[in-house]
Amino acid sequence: MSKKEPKLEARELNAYYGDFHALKNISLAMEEKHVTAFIGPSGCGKSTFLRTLNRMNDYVEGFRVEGDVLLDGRDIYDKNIRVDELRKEVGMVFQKPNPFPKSIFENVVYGLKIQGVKNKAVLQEAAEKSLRQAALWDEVKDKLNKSALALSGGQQQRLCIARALAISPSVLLMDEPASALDPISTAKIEELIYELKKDYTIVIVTHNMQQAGRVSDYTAFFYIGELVEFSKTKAMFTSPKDTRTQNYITGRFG
Amino acid sequence: MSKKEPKLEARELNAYYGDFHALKNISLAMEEKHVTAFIGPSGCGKSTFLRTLNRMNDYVEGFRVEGDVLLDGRDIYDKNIRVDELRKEVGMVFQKPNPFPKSIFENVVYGLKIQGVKNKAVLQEAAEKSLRQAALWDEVKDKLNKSALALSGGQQQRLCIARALAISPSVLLMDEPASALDPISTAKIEELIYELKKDYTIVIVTHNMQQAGRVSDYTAFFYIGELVEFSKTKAMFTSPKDTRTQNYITGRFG
Amino acid sequence: GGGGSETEGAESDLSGSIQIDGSSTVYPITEAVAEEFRAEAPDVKVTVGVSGTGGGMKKFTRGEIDIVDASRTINEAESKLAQENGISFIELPVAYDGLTVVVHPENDWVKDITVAELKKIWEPEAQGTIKKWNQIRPEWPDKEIHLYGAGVESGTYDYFTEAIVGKSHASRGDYTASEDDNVLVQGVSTDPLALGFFGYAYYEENKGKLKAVPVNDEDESNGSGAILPSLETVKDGSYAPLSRPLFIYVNSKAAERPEVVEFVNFYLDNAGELSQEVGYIPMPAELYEEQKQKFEQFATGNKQAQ
Amino acid sequence: MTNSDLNRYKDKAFQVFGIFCTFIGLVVLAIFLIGILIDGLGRIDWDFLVSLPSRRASRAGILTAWAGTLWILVLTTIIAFPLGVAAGVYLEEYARKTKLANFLEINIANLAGVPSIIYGLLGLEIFVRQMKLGPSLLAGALTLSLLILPIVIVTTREAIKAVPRSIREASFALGASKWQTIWNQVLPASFGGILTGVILALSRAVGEAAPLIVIGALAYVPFTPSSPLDEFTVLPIQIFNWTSRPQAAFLTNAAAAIIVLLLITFLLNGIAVYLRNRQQKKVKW
Amino acid sequence: MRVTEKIVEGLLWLSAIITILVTLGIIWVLLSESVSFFSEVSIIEFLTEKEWTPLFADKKFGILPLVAGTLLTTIIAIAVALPIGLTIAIYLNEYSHARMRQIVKPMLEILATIPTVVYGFFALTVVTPFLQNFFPNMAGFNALSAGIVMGIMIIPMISSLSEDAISAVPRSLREAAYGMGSTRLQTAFGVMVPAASSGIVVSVILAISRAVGETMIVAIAAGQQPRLTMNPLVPIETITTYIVQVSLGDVPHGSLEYKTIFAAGITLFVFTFALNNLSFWIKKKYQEKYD
Ligand SMILES: Nc1ncnc2c1ncn2[C@@H]1O[C@H](COP(=O)(O)OP(=O)(O)OP(=O)(O)O)[C@@H](O)[C@H]1O
Ligand SMILES: Nc1ncnc2c1ncn2[C@@H]1O[C@H](COP(=O)(O)OP(=O)(O)OP(=O)(O)O)[C@@H](O)[C@H]1O
Ligand SMILES: [Mg+2]
Ligand SMILES: [Mg+2]
Repeated sequence: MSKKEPKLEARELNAYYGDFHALKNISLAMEEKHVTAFIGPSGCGKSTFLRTLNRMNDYVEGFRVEGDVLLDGRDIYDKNIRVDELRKEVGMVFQKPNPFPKSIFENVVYGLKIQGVKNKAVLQEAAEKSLRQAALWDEVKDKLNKSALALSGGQQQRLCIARALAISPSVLLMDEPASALDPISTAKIEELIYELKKDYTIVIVTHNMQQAGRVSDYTAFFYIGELVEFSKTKAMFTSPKDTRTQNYITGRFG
Repeated sequence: MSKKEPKLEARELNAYYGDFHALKNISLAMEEKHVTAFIGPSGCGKSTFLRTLNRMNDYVEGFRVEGDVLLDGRDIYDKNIRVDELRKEVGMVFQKPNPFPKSIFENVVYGLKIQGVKNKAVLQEAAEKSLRQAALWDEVKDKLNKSALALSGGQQQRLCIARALAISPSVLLMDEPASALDPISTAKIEELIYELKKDYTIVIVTHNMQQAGRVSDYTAFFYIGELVEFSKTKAMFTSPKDTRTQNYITGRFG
Repeated sequence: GGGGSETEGAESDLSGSIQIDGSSTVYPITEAVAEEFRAEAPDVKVTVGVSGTGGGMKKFTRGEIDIVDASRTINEAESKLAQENGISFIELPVAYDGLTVVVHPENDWVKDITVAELKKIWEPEAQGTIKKWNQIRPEWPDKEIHLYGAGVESGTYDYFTEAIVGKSHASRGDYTASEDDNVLVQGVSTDPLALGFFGYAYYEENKGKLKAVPVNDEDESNGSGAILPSLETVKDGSYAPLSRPLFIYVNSKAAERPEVVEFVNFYLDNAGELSQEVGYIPMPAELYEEQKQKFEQFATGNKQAQ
Repeated sequence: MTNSDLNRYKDKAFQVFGIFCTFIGLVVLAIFLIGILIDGLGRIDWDFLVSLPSRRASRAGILTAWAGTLWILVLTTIIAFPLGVAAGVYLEEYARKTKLANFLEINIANLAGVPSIIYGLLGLEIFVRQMKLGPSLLAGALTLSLLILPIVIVTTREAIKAVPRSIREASFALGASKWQTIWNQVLPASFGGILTGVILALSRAVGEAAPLIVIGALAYVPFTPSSPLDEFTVLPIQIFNWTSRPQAAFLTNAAAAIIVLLLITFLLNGIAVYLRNRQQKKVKW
Repeated sequence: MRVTEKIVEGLLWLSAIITILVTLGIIWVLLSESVSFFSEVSIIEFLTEKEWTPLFADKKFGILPLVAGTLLTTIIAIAVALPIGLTIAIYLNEYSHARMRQIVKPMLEILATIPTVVYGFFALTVVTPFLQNFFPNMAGFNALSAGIVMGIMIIPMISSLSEDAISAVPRSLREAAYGMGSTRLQTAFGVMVPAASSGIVVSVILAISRAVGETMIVAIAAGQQPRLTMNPLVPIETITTYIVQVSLGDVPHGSLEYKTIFAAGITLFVFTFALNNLSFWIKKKYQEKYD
């Protein structure tokens, strides 16, 4: 594990949905300008953990967190933290594509607009840049004013990625961003992640172990709410310490 | 291509969303008790084609089909065909999990209940069987009466598969059934598909070429509404005839 | 009719507004007067509401309106309230309404009816006991009698019970009531066993569908035998006891304003003609003159009192 | 008969029943409309629209009545729409499942059941007397606003509830504050539903007579209002007044006035339907 | 920014709180007069006496007949409007073409905008004579035709709002149901209606409220005879009718008779309060199944 000051860090984090104990005492540091992947079987709490990192679960009825999450050393669950500012720092892409029922253009520039950016040219430029990054520009450049809902599932998801990129966060949380994408787009996104990590800290949930292997520097393996193992990706994939990790990686699991 | 009478066959099929020509002159035969995979870049019409096979697009405003789809030699777009009967024959699993806002148990037995099955024991047994097939039983057996909406995305999708299996269709259409699943569940589903094809005809849309390679006997490659290539999976993956197919398979595409 | 225009010409410079509210029965007369008054004094804004005598009186006794339309006289509680609020007023009868007793046109047995018989039908004790026509007069048929009448909260009902039963609000309750006389017309005109009562105007307008019953008050001093309601019989007082006066009340403070004085005078000058036009029965001309004098005294008396 | 035949049979039977019910609704509507048109259409002419009330049915017009109705409509919309939507948003987005929210919810449902006449008594006491607005347009509009507030709130909440959580999450994740999310995503996405509710509520307000009579709206007003503090009358009062006259000619007037009242509500509904359809075309999930 | 948020929340809160002020206002207005009413008439008598004759010389103050009348007409109206309205909503959503829905829905909404006076005369002059063919001993004024016509009036409240609720159910759910071989009917009742239940219940509550508060139809067609009965063929009177008639009538204010309308108003208030709590409870129980 890195000795550098981590960008994001969870300390003895516990999370509950009502009585259900979804995350059990997780401590985990995510290094700046690196990619950390979360893997683990379905229902193990990957999404839950990811969502505690930008307080997205604040709005879930009955959800409760104990412990700290530090962004640049500051507790994001502190009272003085402003959630909207936090979310501009920590962008997010969801598991299911969730474009707004607006035009493609409006979707991409939404984050900027609510920050008060009004200059048409600036917005236009930002939109093009993010759409290019998300490998969507060529497909939609002629219909930027069409509804985003008429896009296919894969196109929608790439739009959501473009949207998150448009506000230039320093951390990007991705919850299986490629699960609805075809291999070509997926490869592009992976490339993009590779490009982005030069400047950004990225946390990605994935089911695709190959993907985790390709894109991530560190991998965390979760199992029923616990963090079983966390190490350099290569190390984990070649010599997992925990037998559960090993079983999972080799597909002998369950 | 097989010489046997195909289970499902599309003949010169064209489909339109309003003015948009989504499927162009597709002819394709799906062999009984085999797995046919549809691959192709996002937005190429895989889902659209799959949905014409059980007339799921009937309810999309402005959608229009020309040409024939034959199930056991009978045109499913014939006036005398009963859509509900057709759908019991041709089951479906969707891209996004869509459980009913009911209990897990009610979800699984929904198909049987609407067919008039009332016997508790029969329903119970069917539910357990399908849930086991979908590799979900162990996780939910203690909370069958809880709402299906409280499950994680992956659990929800497996529930949807269980639900489709419960009515024992002869054809099973799957639109990226594993895109929201972790590798373990995915492997189980793939195993299951392998098991099921002894009795069932299966059509699967997938983005995961490895998956197509593992589970399917035949593969169809779609590109912008056209069927570019259709052949035995092994043949296609080793010696694609069309350059577009080749580029796609080797990831050189875009 | 009175064409009171002796003050014409000089008043076109009058302005201001006059607020009137109250009984829906009196409303048509006041509306007609206000309409004609516009030609007289176009800059005076006269508005007329219909919140019922009770509602109108409530506003009147609080000093919220200038004039109240009333289908009954002010009662003690209301007078007291007015007094408490420092409001004095004058009561001016403006026309008559003749309550008409009606039956279905195919009813061939009822030729006339006496007040005593009406009392027997309508008094509280009749509830549940008087159910058949032949209980009233033996020669009438052994058939059910169906009763229709004004709603118990209306001035019409108030007056009818007073006149027939002898005590206001004393009557049986098992009859079909409606605030809307058109509904009663509809009821009686479709029910061969019906007997009902309502305002004369509604009978006038629906003569074809109804049959009015002559009423005999067994008092020779005001016309003998059973008498049908008509302009003449009401006006000369022989249609008794079922004709009732309608009133307006004027607030003394309002009566200090020239436009109100002018309006009330105009009202009394024209009420005779206009009330007949809208279906009511005018008072004799002398009575209107009398009211005018009374009002003048009231208005000037008020001024002097200040 | 197999089970599936039975199901199909039931399905068809319900379809027939559905057509039948829709048909009943439309037939009853047609009966009303045709009846009213036959009675009143011949009476409508320019003079009828621009004349003042009169004792003579043939000379009476509805100028002051429809002018008052339009005033009331506009004022009520201005008051009830923002108030109702704001309260709906508060309950759905800010106060979910708190004790206060529960109490408010029951309270609002109760208010929806309070008969309009009681709102009239309330308006008379509060707006006319305590606030000294007199029987003015403003007092009337405030009274009707309170009357339709519960409907606006309840339907706003339902419309907001229908916006998927994923849309909200997407907005939050982009750094939008709660209010920005509501303003930019939730309200636009639920606008169609909110509009339906508001229109239904307004069309109720536009037909109310009783509470306005109680607050002192008048029957005979010989001038059109020029400010919210003027006295007024409205079409329903005029209609109510005319239907209780003995002369049949006034019933014709009433029918004609009903036609005008319906036209106003049609216009209103037309606008709403147009907006709603445009909305539904844009939003689909 | 944060200040804006707080201000906005404050304003929204205020808007919501206004509804409480309205309730307090209503209670205050009603109590101010009914307190002195109940000092003259005991609550026991009010609740148990079986006759309501406050305007007669022989006064009896039993609210039950008015409550019975209100219940009766409301039940009849809902019995008409709920099946028809819900059927229309489902038919339009599941069976008919989008075009038809777009035309029919606003047309039906017109039904709710026709002045209630018109409905009243329709009940009296068309529905009652028609029903008398089937019930020869039906009175000319009765609860049945008033209730039926009231039901027709509130059909669009149920059909429109329920249709909105049903069409807000995600399309994926409908597809899931069809994908399992459901007929349209099974999709509608097995999936869509339960998923839209809260919206449907709301529409029904609104419809009930409208029926309870409706005045003119009953005033014209039901006969204004307070009577403790559940027989729909005889004349009755509802609480609202009574209140309107008295408050617009010639009864002197300040009198005991006048105060009865406030007592009746309080009763209605309590009545709707009970009804609402009941439907709340039903709604909660119903939703638990799906949460
Ligand atoms: N809103 C909720 N209320 C209650 N329980 C929940 C909720 N969301 C998730 N859970 C439960 O919390 C656990 C972790 O869920 P989570 O979505 O984090 O899993 P995951 O690892 O992301 O799974 P997947 O790979 O299937 O998306 C699961 O058991 C799930 O059932
Ligand atoms: N309801 C619709 N209305 C209009 N166009 C549609 C609709 N659904 C899909 N399309 C268009 O039809 C084309 C084919 O879409 P389809 O969903 O079949 O693609 P796909 O191959 O399944 O893509 P993905 O892999 O992203 O799911 C796309 O261009 C899409 O934009
Ligand atoms: Mg997840
Ligand atoms: Mg697809």
